[in-house]
Amino acid sequence: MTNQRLHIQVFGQLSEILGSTGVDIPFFADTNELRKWLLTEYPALDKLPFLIAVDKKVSQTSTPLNENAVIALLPPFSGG
Amino acid sequence: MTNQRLHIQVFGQLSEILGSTGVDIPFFADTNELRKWLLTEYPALDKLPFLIAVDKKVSQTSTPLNENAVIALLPPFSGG
Amino acid sequence: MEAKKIKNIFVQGAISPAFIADSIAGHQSKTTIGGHSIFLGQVRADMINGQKVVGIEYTSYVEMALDKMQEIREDIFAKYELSCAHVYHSLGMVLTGEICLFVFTSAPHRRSAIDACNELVERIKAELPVWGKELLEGEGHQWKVNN
Amino acid sequence: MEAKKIKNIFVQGAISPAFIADSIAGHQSKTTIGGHSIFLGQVRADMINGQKVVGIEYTSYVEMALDKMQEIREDIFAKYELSCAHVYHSLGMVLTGEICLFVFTSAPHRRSAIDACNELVERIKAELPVWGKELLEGEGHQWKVNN
Repeated sequence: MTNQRLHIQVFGQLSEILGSTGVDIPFFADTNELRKWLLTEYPALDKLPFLIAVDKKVSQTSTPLNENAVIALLPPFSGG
Repeated sequence: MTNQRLHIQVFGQLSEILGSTGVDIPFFADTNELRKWLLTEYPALDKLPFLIAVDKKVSQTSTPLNENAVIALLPPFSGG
Repeated sequence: MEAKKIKNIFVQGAISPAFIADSIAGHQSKTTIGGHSIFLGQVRADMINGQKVVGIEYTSYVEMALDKMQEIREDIFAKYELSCAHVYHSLGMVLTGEICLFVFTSAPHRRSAIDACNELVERIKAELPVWGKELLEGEGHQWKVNN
Repeated sequence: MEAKKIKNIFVQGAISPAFIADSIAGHQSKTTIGGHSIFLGQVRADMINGQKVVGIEYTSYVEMALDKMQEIREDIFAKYELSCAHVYHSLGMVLTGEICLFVFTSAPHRRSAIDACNELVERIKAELPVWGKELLEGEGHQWKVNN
């Protein structure tokens, strides 16, 4: 299990904070764990509320993750 | 005073009922009197609610008239 | 803000998509505008007692309509933070599928533009002395009723 | 009614008035339509800390946005009696004064067209994963915030 990794896509202002539009990170079992790790790894994230999408749906509570999950970090939307 | 006449403009469906887009009629002192006379003279008006405009304003209650008043009969509006 | 000069709103016949495009393009130099709201009235081919409507012939008590429109404009500009507002209504014949009413509001923020456009449309239909005569296929007509 | 096929809503760069005119003209053969409601978003030249916005660069999580838009469309068609609904959103650079969002609804009666357009605009702004980067005169940028 420890060989598993997660790939996350990073959008908008978050790509400036993480320095990339996509990062490979250690595996976490759910989005709560993932969020906790991200806030530790990138303290600047604390200033910007963000959503985590799993398989193109916004994770409302904690969503279980697997290695094939399509994960994306979404800053506040500002279309239109 | 009996020489005085009123000229009224007639719009929309009312011009079909009155047979003209403008008619000269006897003088009446206010729009209530005018309305009463019109309903007697043109019984078909009873079927169609209509407004009387005096000097380009809809008469809400009874409006006094004079020979120079610009009077118009307006059937229900259907613009747009 | 708007001058007090009475604006004409009436155009002969249908309002073309090209005219609408020109109106939109004319607002691209106004860079304080953030949103436009547009309403277009289009003539429907309703069936009336088995006969199809082929067009509507519009007439108006023009002098009174323009006075009333001016009053409505002033109310709308007092009530909403607008950059501009334009109204065009057809007179004469408009065929089914053609556009007979074009209401166009612009504002820094969408809420004002949308609410003002909506209120303009409702007031135009309720308060302007304009009449539509629905012409039927073959022959005959019926006077349009707003609701 | 609409097919389930996912429609693209994104266009590269600004939406032109001519494109809008063509969309309107394309609906004149649909003679059951009585009213169209259109919302246009236009890029404002806001001042941000003394620097003027010269344009907005839009990006999106496209696959997710199109799924979400399809969900919104289905909700709107279930809720309102509509003839059709079209949404176009810019990606990439849109200069101030140019149009970045075009929402277009049509219905037999105006109330449905207007309410559906309004609800589409609100949901697009709140729910679509799209981001605007406001580019400032000289240099620098700020990320747009919706409200």
